[in-house]
Amino acid sequence: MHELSGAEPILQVKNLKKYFHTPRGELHAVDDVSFEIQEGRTLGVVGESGCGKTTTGRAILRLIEPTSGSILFDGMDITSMDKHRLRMIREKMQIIFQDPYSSLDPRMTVSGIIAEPLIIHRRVSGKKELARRVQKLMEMVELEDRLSSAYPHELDGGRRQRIGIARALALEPKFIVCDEPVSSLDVSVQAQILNLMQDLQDQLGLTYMFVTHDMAVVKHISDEIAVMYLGQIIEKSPAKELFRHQYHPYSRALISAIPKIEAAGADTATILKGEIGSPIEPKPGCRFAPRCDYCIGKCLSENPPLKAVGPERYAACWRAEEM
Amino acid sequence: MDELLLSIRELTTQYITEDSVVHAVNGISLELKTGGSVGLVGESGAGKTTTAYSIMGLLPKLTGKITGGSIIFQGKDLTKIPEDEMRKIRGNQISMIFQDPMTSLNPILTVGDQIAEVLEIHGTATKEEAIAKAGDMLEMVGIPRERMHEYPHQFSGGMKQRVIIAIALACNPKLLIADEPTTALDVTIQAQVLRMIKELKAKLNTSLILISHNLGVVAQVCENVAIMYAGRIVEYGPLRQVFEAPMHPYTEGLLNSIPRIELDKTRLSPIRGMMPDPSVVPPGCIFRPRCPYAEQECAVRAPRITEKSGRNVMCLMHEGIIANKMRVDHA
Amino acid sequence: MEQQMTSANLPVSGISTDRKRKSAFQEFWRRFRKNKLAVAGLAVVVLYILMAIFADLFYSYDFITQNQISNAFAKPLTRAEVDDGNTTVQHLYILGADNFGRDILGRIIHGARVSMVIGFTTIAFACIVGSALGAIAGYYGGKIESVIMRGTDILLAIPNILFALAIVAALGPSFQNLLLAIGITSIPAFVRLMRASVLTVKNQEFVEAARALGARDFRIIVRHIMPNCMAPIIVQATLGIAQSILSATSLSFLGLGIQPPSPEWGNMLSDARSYISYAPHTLLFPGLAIMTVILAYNLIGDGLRDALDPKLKR
Amino acid sequence: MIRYIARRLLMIIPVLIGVTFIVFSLTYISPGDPARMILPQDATDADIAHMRHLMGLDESFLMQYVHFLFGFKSPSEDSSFSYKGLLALDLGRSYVSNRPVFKTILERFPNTALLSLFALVLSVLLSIPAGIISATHQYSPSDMVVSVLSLLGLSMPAFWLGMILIWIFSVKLRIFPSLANPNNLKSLVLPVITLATMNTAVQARMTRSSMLEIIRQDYIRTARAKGLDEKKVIRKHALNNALIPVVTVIGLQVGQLLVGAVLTETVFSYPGIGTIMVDAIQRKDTPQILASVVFVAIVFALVNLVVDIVYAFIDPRIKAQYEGMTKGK
Repeated sequence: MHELSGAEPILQVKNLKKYFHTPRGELHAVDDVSFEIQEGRTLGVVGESGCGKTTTGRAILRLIEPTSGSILFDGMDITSMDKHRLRMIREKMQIIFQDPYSSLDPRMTVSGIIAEPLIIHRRVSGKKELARRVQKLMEMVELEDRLSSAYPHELDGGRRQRIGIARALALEPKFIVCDEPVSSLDVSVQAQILNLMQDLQDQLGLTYMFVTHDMAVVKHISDEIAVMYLGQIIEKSPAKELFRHQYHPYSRALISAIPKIEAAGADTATILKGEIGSPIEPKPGCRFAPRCDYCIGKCLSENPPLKAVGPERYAACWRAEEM
Repeated sequence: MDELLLSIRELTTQYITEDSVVHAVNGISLELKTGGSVGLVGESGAGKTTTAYSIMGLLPKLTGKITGGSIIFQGKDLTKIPEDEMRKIRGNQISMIFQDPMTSLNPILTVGDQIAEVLEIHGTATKEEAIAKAGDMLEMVGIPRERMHEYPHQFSGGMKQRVIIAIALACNPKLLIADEPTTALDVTIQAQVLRMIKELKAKLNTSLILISHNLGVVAQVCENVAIMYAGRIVEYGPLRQVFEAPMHPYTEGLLNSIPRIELDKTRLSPIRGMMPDPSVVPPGCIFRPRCPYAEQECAVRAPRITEKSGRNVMCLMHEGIIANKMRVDHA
Repeated sequence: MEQQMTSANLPVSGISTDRKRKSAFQEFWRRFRKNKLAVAGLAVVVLYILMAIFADLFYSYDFITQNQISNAFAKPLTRAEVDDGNTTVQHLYILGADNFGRDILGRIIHGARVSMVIGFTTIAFACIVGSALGAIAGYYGGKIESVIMRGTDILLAIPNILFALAIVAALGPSFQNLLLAIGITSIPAFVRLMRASVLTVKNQEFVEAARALGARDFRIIVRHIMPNCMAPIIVQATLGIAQSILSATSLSFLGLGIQPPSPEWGNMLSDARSYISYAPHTLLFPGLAIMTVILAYNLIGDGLRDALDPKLKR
Repeated sequence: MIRYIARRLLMIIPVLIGVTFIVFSLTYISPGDPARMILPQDATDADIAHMRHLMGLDESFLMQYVHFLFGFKSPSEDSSFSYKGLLALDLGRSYVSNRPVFKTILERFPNTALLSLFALVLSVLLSIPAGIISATHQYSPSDMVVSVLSLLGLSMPAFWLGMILIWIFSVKLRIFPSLANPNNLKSLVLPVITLATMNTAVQARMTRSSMLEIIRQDYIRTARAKGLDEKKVIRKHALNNALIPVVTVIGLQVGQLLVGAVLTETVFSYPGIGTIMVDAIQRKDTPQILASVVFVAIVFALVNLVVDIVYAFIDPRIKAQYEGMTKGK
């Protein structure tokens, strides 16, 4: 229905919150996050550990129940769906996991793993068709046919990640959450998988939400990037733009901290003081304030909202314009 | 100070198990001057960590074995000296930092005790002095000395790695081996730790072997770089030269594989195929099956180390046996 | 509905060749076989099972429960006349005779039947009940988990044989009550183990992946969680059988298990206790029988643990 | 720390209630009628009904459980039918000896405690060094010896071992007496060995596997990288960590010791709580059985409480986990 209008977002996330109860208090893993993704595009979600990027991804698929907020997929509100309708919608939304070692059932064969979604959703009516579909999927992710009866532990990380991708693609989804899909792979294999993912996006018109901590990877694969810090999006920008100029001091520090090959020996990193704070019952004010060199009085009392600071650019900082 | 501190010659290390022999390190040679630094770069299974363990004498007792070559450290061959003597060097003259700070500290001893311990072992201090010095070390790595009475679980990952660095540097070692010291850390914490390592290295005039799969990290810290592939150093030279104009097809492939923030690439050019099985050693060049420039000769003749304008490379193209098809300006 | 049936019955691994599926077992067997002691243990257990099944072929039940007072305490390898119904026949007491002149080897062989039945039935019961409870507790968590785990804590708070003792004391000593007592006391170990492994497996990403694919709870538990939790359960079941046999013989020894004149190893030892000084063979052989079978199960358990340990894989 | 102990104490209360409830239920459903047992063979139904009333047996199940916990005042003048309840350590009198059941238990318990304590000390002294040697010399002959011996120990029924020891050392060699009593230390040697064998085996295996696990940890590698010699690596870094799970096992082993004591005491005719129990069961002396099982369960629960507290002292992570929890509130 929406395929014709490219401007229509396929996914809209509004005021998403996910709090966990811990013995030490309420943990604000995701705290009021809103964004949308256009069909066929890639949103990169980047941040350091504990920033809530993974939780956001899982909450969108309701693998974790959101505390509040709404998630609209193709115009349908996922947050209020019952179990039955949720199972239906999962044909359209899938996930690829970080660890190709733990995301595949060690007691199933490669073909068994890829066939499972087709069986769950009764997409095929016989063994022959199932075999044919599995074979086609394996072809799609460039997995050798002879591996169909192998077990995951017999394969390397790259091939395992291909299985995970094939499994996610089996139901022909429109949208895929990619949770650090290349982080545990060696660089040469990582490049192979990134290329594969880009090819599949072009062929199948997929929409990606690409969650990662790797700035270079996120820049490479995304159209748009959201930077998260302690449960909130603090800057959102078209990918290439973000690396030219940052409106939020955290994004700036993050990008400057990436060790670059070109600048060998020349240490240009802006070193942030301290470490990431605790997401448990955060204090009022900007969450980044305690580490921020630009911190002013207002930062300690009021949390800045994410607001437009330029064309297609958003930042959550009281002093964004000065940056 | 330009004297030679460490000289590894034709080092070969194997893991021998019931079922197979894993050729982890296959005759590597490497030299390091006092105060110098070298980065060991490669993908998993390249033999980087095994090289470090061979130097430290920490190979697993039952399986790991140095089967050839020598490691000359300050005139002594570490592969020949008895364990007692090696123990006096370990932690004292050669120290090591490990990849995972979360598990590398003893959970039931305070961090102060763990730093003081290394000082006591090497007889540089009495108990009281050791504890006082442990506090100094903590301060040196940017942790308040009051925290020396706390246990590891009270520290974050970045802080633990600082404690481990404090342990490693407590005896002012001549050589520090850092094995993926920042891989488990976040980018901003990585930047803190890398800068600290660099500063302390300069201050204490320590030589450094930095092991990493991250080319950027090595680029930040090291003067020289050794690119490892399947237990061999396939290319060695001054870091900038190697990264700007790689001579070995693997180095080139590696540089082309990584997405870089400085370049607006829309597509990566990965190395095809996989790392070979380390328990099988085929004849010829080990990189041949994945090499875009390979010729028939590469399957039968093993390349030797060729020295060219201060750089070493292990490829038949540079021995003049096959034509050099690499463009120098890869980027 | 029909559509549902056909696709639900479709085996996931239908595509994979049987050759490969067999190889998973072969892989396990290859690892298990390396452990010579475990293989020896397996051989001993098989021997005992055969003995239990074919006990009547060697000695009739009547014969080994019938008193032959004249041959009391016959030494091993004694040949003596025994009363077989109406006639007297020559009989070789291979392991000697007990205080009633009954053939010790015969009683040991028939005793194997009792012990094997106890071992298998109690553990089968405990394993099914305990694993199911453990799986539910681990998978669903919350209140159900608290109830199950508190119940387990209570059962664990009474040392196991003591609890069995209390059950038998309350219900009276009989074979069924013995099975019940040992069965119940064996449950907590399985509950705890299953819960712990379910908790580990549940948080693995492949379970989350199945959920993301829209799989129902039942499918997730049966297809993904259970198969990955079986290794420790199998090991525990093996060791549990050893424990169960030991408990049964202990209770019988105390006069609270199998009642005389049924041939049971614990019983035999209980009788032998009064004659330690002049008929040590009545003490020695039944004890050896218990020890070998328990040792065998322990060896198999250790072997299974090593062969199934995922940490040792790759 | 005090809060932690208080919390642990609170946590054992529901367990104890559950235990007493189960044991009480068991006696409640047991087929024998205590009233009939006390009265002579020719008692009439009316006599029995009256006696049931006097003993409080005609009341509801729940009421009887309440009596069991908090005491029962018999309508009879004969005070022997009244008792103050479990909380006052009074569950009435034995049907057989007519003595207060807990009096007998408290008299005999020190004997069992003595035997168990000796066995515990012996097994700890043997098993921990054996387990360490075995683990640090994996696949060596000493490892083989320890492994084989511990497997044998694990497989030997205690009562059989006890009798074999009697046969060898009392009957054949005449070194130790075959009957044991708490006033003669020499007579305790055989029962202590009998009782300690299984525990030693279990603990040695546990220490070995725990040690092997710890030796593979990263922080052991850190310790070696410091230049520490192997002995110190084991003593200072590996051992303490490896003993944490072993301590738990020792706690659980106390339960096994109490069970083992039943068998061992029977074999050596030792006047402990085990023989009380066996006698009581054989004579269907319900109050005595009930009291003994509940008593042992309480002792077991308290021992495990102590173990948990010790645990928190050895492992700072556990202490912190708890302190973190209270801080948040």
